[in-house]
Amino acid sequence: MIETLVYIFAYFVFPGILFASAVGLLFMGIDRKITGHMQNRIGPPIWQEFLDVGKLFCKEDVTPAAANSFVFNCAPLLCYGALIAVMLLLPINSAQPVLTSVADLIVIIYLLNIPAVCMILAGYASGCPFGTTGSSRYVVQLFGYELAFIIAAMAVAAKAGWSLSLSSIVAYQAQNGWMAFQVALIPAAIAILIAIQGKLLRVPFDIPEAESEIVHGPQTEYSGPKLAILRIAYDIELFVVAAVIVILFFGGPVPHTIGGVYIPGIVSFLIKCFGIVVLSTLIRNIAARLRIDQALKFFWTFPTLLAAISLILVVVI
Amino acid sequence: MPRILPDVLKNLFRKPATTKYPRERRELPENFRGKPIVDKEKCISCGLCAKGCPDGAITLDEKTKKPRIWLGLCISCAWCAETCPRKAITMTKEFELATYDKNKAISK
Amino acid sequence: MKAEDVVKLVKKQITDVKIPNERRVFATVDKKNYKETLLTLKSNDITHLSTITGVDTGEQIVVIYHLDCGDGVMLSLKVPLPKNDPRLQTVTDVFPGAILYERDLMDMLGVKVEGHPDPRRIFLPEDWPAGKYPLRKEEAPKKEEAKK
Amino acid sequence: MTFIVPIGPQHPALEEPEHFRIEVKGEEVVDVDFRLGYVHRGIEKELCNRTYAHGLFLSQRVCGICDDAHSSAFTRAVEAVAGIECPSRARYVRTIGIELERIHSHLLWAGIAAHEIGFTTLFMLFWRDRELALDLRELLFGQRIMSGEMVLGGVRRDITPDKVPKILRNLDALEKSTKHYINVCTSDRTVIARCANVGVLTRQAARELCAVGPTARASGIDEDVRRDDPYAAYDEIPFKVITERDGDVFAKVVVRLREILESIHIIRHALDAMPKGALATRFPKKVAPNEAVGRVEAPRGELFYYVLSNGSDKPERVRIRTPSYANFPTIKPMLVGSTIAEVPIVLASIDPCFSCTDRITVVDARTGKSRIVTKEELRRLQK
Repeated sequence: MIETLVYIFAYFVFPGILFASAVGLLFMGIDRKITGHMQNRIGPPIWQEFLDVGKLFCKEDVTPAAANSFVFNCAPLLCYGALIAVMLLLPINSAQPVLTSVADLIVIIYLLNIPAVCMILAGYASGCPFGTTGSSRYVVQLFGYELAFIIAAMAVAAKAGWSLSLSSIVAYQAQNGWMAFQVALIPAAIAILIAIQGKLLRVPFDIPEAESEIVHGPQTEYSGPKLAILRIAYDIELFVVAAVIVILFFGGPVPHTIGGVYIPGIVSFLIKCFGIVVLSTLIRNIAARLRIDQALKFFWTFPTLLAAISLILVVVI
Repeated sequence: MPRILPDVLKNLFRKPATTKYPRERRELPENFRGKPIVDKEKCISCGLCAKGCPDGAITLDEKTKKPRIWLGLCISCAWCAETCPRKAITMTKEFELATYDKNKAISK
Repeated sequence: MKAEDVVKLVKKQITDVKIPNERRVFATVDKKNYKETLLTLKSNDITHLSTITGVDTGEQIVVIYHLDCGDGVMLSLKVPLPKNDPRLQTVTDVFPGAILYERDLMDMLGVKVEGHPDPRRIFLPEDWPAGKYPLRKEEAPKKEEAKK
Repeated sequence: MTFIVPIGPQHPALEEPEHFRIEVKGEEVVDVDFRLGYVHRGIEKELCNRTYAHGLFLSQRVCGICDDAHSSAFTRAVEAVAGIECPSRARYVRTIGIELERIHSHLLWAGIAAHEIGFTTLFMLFWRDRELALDLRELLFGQRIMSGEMVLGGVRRDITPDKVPKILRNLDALEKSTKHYINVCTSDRTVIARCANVGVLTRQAARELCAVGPTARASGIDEDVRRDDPYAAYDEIPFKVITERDGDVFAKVVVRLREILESIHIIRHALDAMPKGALATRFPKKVAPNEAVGRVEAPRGELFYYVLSNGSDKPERVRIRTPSYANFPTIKPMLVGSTIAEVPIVLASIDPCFSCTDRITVVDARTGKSRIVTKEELRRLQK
């Protein structure tokens, strides 16, 4: 009985819905504030995302006539559910995730792809030309960044003694230093940082949602609560993908004691995630959006090569 | 290394170029053309402004024969202020003229 | 290309030439040979057709071709057309850029331009009554509606 | 199977209403057809219904951005019809007004182009520096955009010496940041990737379709009304006409940014070579029957006015041909063959000003068959 109560608490409050949404929206709010200052303007207050999402929940919920209503309606929910599932499987405050020994790296990578697939389905189901064009671009981009992402993750798994479970990776990093500082894995770290720029649809690669060409891509026809869920899902994805990178490369939730001050695991984890989000914001503000063919060519040459090099280095040495 | 990078990082520590408009106001130069106002005493109701106005926004009041400017039509070109022999019409610095009531949109 | 030698080029076809200043030439050309005039001008590499103006002078419609003949000289060729049946051949084969100005003529003044590649209505809405042409003289502008 | 992607009339990439039907096979644009006329106000008919002085205020409002260009073209045409010569000091003040407007119009376009290719930081920085030019116009003429500076026969407000230091300070800041932006745009790999050899307009096509302004100059056509047919004070101010060769979007960006530097140079020269003298001459009420052509180099290209007077105080016929109207046919050769991603940036590259064009609009259709795609057909195609 206690076990289910702990699970329900974990699902709804701590690493689950409440915590993930709050941190995701907060990170996105800070991201928008930093973008504002980088563009020499004041920028919205940090809690702006909460206000936006709140407003969207009060708006009317419209399903276009031409849309295939079943897929159109349940895509956002599926996307949101998958991300919350990933939150439960990640070792957040200690080396042990909430659902112990159930999931490993492959499941995480698979769950991280569900939001992308949902968005593609939503685009095709929305029946508007912008949606269809946006979805076809998203499919092409999906193949682009996924390759680099998976190879880099495999390199880390190989380095941590061919084990796919996250807790063992965290444990490995606890003994002999962060993965990113291993010489063999530096190219993989760079590759995965570029890959998440594509995964999170950030500017150099926000081609599926190019607002100057196809309005909002797959999300054009969404409004009201459905759009709010999609927004929260996107913000959580921002936090979750940063979390995966921190676990794989930057040591995960390891408590430190710096200068006599004891920093619990969860705080250092959040700081490191925040660092990655800020880095992604910086890249977002210094580049223009690429075309889909240029993006694909870029993804399959530069990051994939780096990731492969580090994989070979790890396997050979 | 993209050449915009130093620019972006410097911006982080620069004072933002934007101001919080309704609370902080920017001071306007002295010959700014905002809402025209009519000084009843100086006006000799010669009607030059009503004839000269490109949009016909100025009509003379029936009884008092003083100009009435309907701000819905006025393009604040300051033509009336220039052609007025007594300089009765002057341009203020007021540019927020939105109202809910059509009758208020008249510069008496 | 000074104003005088532009006039010399097409001396034969044009009548009542006016040169108000050294960079403006106004000339009238007859409906029958306005096309060859344009062809001879084009052969002397005057390729920039600034625009085509239509003027309804009450009893006839004058179509004016404004050509920029290099270093600022502007030749305006006037082609008078009868009011009841204004008809012209297209010049898009000589000046491809004229595809738009001719559609504007057709819409605004009702000048029939034969051989135009795409004689669709240009900016009046599709349901604009066929016979009415806004820039004609008889289309009086609507009265000033009463103000405040 | 080709399907139609409708862009507009309401679309975030377009700051004014116009409707484009892009026929697409996959991502590749097969054909372009656009339908305008959403902001058509019949200004030409209205101008014949107003006196010359009131017509000037209306002609300023043909375009929301280049109002000085329209008023200088209208005044040039009407003064030629009436045979009036405006005093030299007024010509210099007009030149300064026109060049300030060219600066803020080019910066506005550069910001929108940066937004089209997704470079929001550059978009914000361009528009931040545009404020410098707008502050100058507000200081000198009273309002940022609708300066209403020119009147028939001269200028309404003088540029007093106490304003000159502020002007020079803003101009120096503008010059420094424009030079910096030219370096950024020419060196940034993502900008080059998005703009280089995109929407190429060959020199021969530009000459044949009578393109004007920066669009033509980017394809190597060395034409500029300020130098060929000088008006205001351009015959006394030396300046270079900037041309590029390869005619793609990247060349248009560079041409416009370097034209800003030229404009700054012109304003500085005009400021210190400004003669003393009267500001305006009397303009007669009635004008003898005559006709005249007024040509001006607006920020987007050659602006053309033709005025026919009939002796009364109202013009008989006024013909306005705006630069965007001339540049519109060039969209077709530029767009066919490119991809959807390039459509907004190529459309923006000719800096279309639809309020200008719509007073007379333009539709360029595929040659041969002309069909109107009905609503149902569009819907069916989208399935």
